[in-house]
Amino acid sequence: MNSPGMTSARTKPAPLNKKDTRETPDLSVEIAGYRFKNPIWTASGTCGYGEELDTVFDLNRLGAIVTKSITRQPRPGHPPPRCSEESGGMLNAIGLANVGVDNYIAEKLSFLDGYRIGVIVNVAGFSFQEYIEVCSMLADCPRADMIELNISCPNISSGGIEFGDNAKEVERVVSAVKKVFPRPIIPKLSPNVTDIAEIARGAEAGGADAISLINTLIGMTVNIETRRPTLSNNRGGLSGPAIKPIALSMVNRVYESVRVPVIGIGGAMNCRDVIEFMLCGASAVQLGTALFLQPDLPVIVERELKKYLKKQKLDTVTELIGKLEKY
Amino acid sequence: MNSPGMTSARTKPAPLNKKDTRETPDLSVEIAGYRFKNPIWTASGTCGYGEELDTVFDLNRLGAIVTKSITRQPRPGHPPPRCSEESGGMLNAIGLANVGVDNYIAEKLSFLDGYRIGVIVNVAGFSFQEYIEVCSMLADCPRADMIELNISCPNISSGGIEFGDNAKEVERVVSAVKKVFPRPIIPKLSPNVTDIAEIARGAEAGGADAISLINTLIGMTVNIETRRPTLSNNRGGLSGPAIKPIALSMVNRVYESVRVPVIGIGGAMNCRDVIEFMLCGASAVQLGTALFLQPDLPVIVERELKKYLKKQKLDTVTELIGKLEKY
Amino acid sequence: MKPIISHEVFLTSRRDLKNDHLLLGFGPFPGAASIKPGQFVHIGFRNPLAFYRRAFSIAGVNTVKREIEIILKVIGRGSYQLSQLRAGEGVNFLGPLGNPFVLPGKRQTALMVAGGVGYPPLLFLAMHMIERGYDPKNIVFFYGGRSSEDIVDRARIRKLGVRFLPATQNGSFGERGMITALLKRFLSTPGTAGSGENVIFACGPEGLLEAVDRIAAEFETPGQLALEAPMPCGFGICLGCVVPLKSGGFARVCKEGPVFDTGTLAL
Amino acid sequence: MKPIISHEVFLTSRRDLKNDHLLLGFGPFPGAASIKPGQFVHIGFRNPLAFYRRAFSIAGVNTVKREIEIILKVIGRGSYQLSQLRAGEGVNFLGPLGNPFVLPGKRQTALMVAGGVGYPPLLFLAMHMIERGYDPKNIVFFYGGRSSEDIVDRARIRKLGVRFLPATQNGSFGERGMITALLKRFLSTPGTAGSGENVIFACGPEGLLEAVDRIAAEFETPGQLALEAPMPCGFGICLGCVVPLKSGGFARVCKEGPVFDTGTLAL
Ligand SMILES: Cc1cc2nc3c(=O)[nH]c(=O)nc-3n(C[C@H](O)[C@H](O)[C@H](O)COP(=O)(O)OP(=O)(O)OC[C@H]3O[C@@H](n4cnc5c(N)ncnc54)[C@H](O)[C@@H]3O)c2cc1C
Ligand SMILES: Cc1cc2nc3c(=O)[nH]c(=O)nc-3n(C[C@H](O)[C@H](O)[C@H](O)COP(=O)(O)OP(=O)(O)OC[C@H]3O[C@@H](n4cnc5c(N)ncnc54)[C@H](O)[C@@H]3O)c2cc1C
Ligand SMILES: Cc1cc2nc3c(=O)[nH]c(=O)nc-3n(C[C@H](O)[C@H](O)[C@H](O)COP(=O)(O)O)c2cc1C
Ligand SMILES: Cc1cc2nc3c(=O)[nH]c(=O)nc-3n(C[C@H](O)[C@H](O)[C@H](O)COP(=O)(O)O)c2cc1C
Ligand code: FES
Ligand code: FES
Repeated sequence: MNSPGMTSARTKPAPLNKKDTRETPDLSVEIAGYRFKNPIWTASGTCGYGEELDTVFDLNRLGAIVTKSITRQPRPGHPPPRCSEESGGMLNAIGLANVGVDNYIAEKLSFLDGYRIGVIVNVAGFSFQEYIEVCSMLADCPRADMIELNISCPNISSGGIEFGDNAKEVERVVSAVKKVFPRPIIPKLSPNVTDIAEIARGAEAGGADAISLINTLIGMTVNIETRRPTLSNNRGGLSGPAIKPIALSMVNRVYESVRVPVIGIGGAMNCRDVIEFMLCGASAVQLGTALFLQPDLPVIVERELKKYLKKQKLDTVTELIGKLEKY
Repeated sequence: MNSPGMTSARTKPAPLNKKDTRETPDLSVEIAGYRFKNPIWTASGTCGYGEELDTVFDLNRLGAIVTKSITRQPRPGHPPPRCSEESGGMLNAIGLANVGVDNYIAEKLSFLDGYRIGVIVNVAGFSFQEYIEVCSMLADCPRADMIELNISCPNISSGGIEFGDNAKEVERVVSAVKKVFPRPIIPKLSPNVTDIAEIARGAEAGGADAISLINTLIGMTVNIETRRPTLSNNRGGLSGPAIKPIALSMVNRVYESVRVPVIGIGGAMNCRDVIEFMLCGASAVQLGTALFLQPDLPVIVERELKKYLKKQKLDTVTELIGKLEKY
Repeated sequence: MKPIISHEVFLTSRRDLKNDHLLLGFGPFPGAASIKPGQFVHIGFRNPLAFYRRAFSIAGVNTVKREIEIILKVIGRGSYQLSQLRAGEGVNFLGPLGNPFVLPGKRQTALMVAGGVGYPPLLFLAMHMIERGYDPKNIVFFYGGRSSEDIVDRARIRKLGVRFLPATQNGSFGERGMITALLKRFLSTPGTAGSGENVIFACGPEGLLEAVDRIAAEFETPGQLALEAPMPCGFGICLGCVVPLKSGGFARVCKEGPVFDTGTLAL
Repeated sequence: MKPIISHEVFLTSRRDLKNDHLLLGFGPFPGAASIKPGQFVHIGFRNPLAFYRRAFSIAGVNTVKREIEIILKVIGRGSYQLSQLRAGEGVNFLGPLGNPFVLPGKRQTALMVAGGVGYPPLLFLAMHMIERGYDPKNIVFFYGGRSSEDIVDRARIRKLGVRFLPATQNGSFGERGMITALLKRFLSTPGTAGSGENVIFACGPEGLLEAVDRIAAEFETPGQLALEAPMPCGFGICLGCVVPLKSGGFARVCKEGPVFDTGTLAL
């Protein structure tokens, strides 16, 4: 595996005999046969394609970046207002605005070439065909270390029901893209379901190498002066600290329901939150909305995570994963 | 109908020829053939059986009180910690602590006798039989104007899946209690489902006279020092302003999917929020967690609601219901 | 049921005690005169930094000015926000809430056992008793902390004329060791208890209350414990602040407490 | 890409302008010297009352003291929290962000059109130009509001020596009517425009910007509009602050703006 900053473990995990030369505490985590220098990632749609964030801190400090969802064709996204400020969070209906996979490969992916971080390309689609096309185009891009599959998209051909709402559909789409993309696939689950564990098992059955969750919760608010929704799309996705308890609960459910690694997402605002996610079972944690408020948060979390591990006398961050002591 | 403070409309709505003597703006709303003096209700589990709240403000100011869930037998509830403070809300796992229906009828319901407000008795159960038993015991209590059916309870006999997770189950339990309770039944929906509209249609098919939503969202948080969940029950229900956008979206979905009135619940903290719920389709709004922070909130909302209606030159609060202008 | 007063009050005085402790006065509070030691107020802010209100024991009342005092240690969001209040700024007081301490007989010796920031309700209790003609010599004020820093407000305690028995875990002030060890030694030493029987009043961290509960049983001494618990509502409607009872079931700290008799709780 | 500075700064000065307007100075800000009119800072609080940061146009810089000034009107949570800051208290500045105004030619006449609390970046623009040797007489400062109250900071504007043309909707100060009507009349009156061509710079409510955009087209006058939009991030990563373009698609107000040429936006 030739992506800089990561050690392939397709054949077998890289020999860890250099353990003594590693920093203590060791923040690195292994996911789907790859070693990431730390479990602090950025979430799709909250870090663009990386350029802007790199002006705030050196992206090399990240374990991985998950880039904004891309689709087959460029999409302008929804008209404004696209976002609305809420108690403890925000609603967004950006509308999957993105440059399209061609431009992404030509212009955006190359920007990340020089960085020694994991590059996880988030892919969205409105049909099976679209997912397959985009993923197969990425197959030949070595810098696309993994794909995160955004399945919180309406499946146009099945009447607009979201892919992520149904375990069988999730299994089908995951196994389809597994055939065209040779590296790990991480389906990203929607929280707007009755039984997240069932969906996760569907993803695993389809061949998911890891599972990330949660995407945003469907929400709406109203401007009582104009009587209109606060978003042009009427509904949007709720993110931020408001959803953290929901995310933690779902991460823990999924951790207990599948064998593949889990990536935690949802309202993490500081190092304590990252630790909560890891204790609930996350092998890595994506910072999302928090980046809007504190763009250099990943660097701060890295520093505080080391402090916490030292205080807890733990040598490696992996000792946190799933170590919740339930009642 | 002999409950004080309300006009029965079982036969036909009370003649409204006294309209001119009504206050302007008129806050009264009609739901399931009953007229409530205003749409400001208190939510089950957040106002006890009414006694404590009555020491803060005169309960007669309410449109209705929805009392704490009762079950067949008294329940002590879960051991502490039962609640945890979160960003923009709280988690609770009280564990349906209640005095049991016998004591409820003997001691608690009578306290509300003198009040000219709607009394809605929230009933929970762990089996069909339990719901039916409790509801039929309440049939003979005229002060129990309506029953709100808390279907966010695990159905022990079907392996613990919640009643509220499945439209068919909801239909079954609603139609069963309709047979034993002669007055309106309001199923209270759980938000932890893929398709709230489907559940609502199930409730309507079962004969629901109105539908209330939402109950709390399942969540969990962790104390990173002790590595234990913050609740003895591990998981709990998230309430408060954090969930308001989710609640509004679901209320609006249900409003558009059924013909019976909808009662909005979830994170309403002030008059603006109450108006948002009504614009989304709620005929009444229950104040829940907000009562912990500001116990006299109902009185304040009543005053501000009148002001808003005057400013908007509306004669009656019913003109708000569902008047959202979607994009 | 007694009415719960929800009342806008304003910061009227502020004194920095050491080690991040603050004494804050608020008024006007119409019900001030009827407040009893052990009761608390649940404080709400217009723009709260935290979600819940925050409960504080009443640490004193000025019935003439109709003011209430609280003593707090700055720990997290709620206490920080209080510490940032400026003179004249308002907060909402819900209270007085909870059941007060039951006063001892005039000839009994009151053994007050304070741990850290648990001392304010006991200080109020001592002042209250003395105002009502109790002999300060019949009050023994045990006050424990980790180090000298934790034992604040010493001058006011001494001024009361009570017997002041501090202890710190590192020995930097008073006796070295746990305050409960000192209590135990006191109860074991014949003669020290004064003429009457003893009654224990305790407030402090969980460990302290547990130990006092055990000691009270061991020495067959009646006692009252003032508990703390996270309080979503503070006045009995949420059932969120419960503590398990020895007799089974639970009691609400805010409503059946915060003062409980020793021997009744399953600590 | 230029680095975005995330920097703790402290309140150094505060002046109450009338009608709930405040002038606040913050420092030290290392990059102060290179800041240009039209740019803004995105302000974060340690314990924010609102969820988003809040964006404020830079209203002036003191390059010697390395301080930045903003002018705000107290409206909701964010501006309220700023108004409550005490001298020496810190906030986080993310910035300078956004693209500045493009300065006019020295012989052009700058028609600055300010609506309400849109005046700060234009005031800064005028000061900046004058410092750089522009003739104040070539600056016309249109400043509109509902009533006299809304036209704050008059003394500073007058002191610049620019032509000051205020208008209020109720006629209580300056001309009666919309400021854009005044602009239109100005452009229609032969001779008033001075020797060179005109360039319009506008900042204010949506209606004002729309009107200016139309007027600029009508009089074939180049112009620049400084926009506002709710800004979740302020530096281009969320795509939340977009404005539709005439050419189709959207532009980010925080990144491609906040200054846009007239004629480019689908307002
Ligand atoms: C009846 C009663 C009387 C009190 N009297 C005083 C007093 O006189 N002086 C004083 O300084 N403090 C007192 N406290 C504690 C006080 O309410 C706050 O918990 C304390 O100030 C820390 O809050 P914070 O917001 O600063 O810290 P944070 O750490 O931000 O908040 C405390 C958090 O911990 C939870 N919590 C955990 N354990 C407790 C506990 N034992 N009590 C309350 N909350 C807890 C709270 O729900 C909250 O979420 C009292 C508490 C109660 C219940
Ligand atoms: C580039 C830029 C420059 C600005 N410069 C100034 C300035 O110099 N002086 C000044 O007083 N204000 C300025 N503002 C507006 C300022 O950011 C705040 O919106 C304003 O202070 C009100 O915020 P609040 O929290 O007090 O009010 P609130 O009503 O509590 O919050 C405003 C809310 O409305 C939303 N919103 C709706 N319309 C807008 C809008 N047009 N701009 C921003 N937010 C909006 C916000 O997202 C937020 O949720 C500027 C805004 C931007 C984007
Ligand atoms: C403005 C915005 C845009 C987003 N865009 C995407 C996206 O394109 N694809 C995706 O999978 N998730 C997207 N998300 C969801 C986030 O990646 C994340 O799952 C969610 O916000 C919850 O995490 P948070 O609370 O930490 O933000 C977006 C979120 C926000 C706030
Ligand atoms: C402490 C607590 C206890 C509750 N108990 C019940 C209950 O017994 N039965 C029920 O149907 N809902 C119960 N609820 C849910 C509320 O009635 C309401 O549906 C939910 O809290 C969302 O509204 P809110 O955000 O306004 O609180 C409880 C909520 C809280 C916070
Ligand atoms: S805090 Fe709500 S019952 Fe005690
Ligand atoms: S505010 Fe996020 S892109 Fe402009």
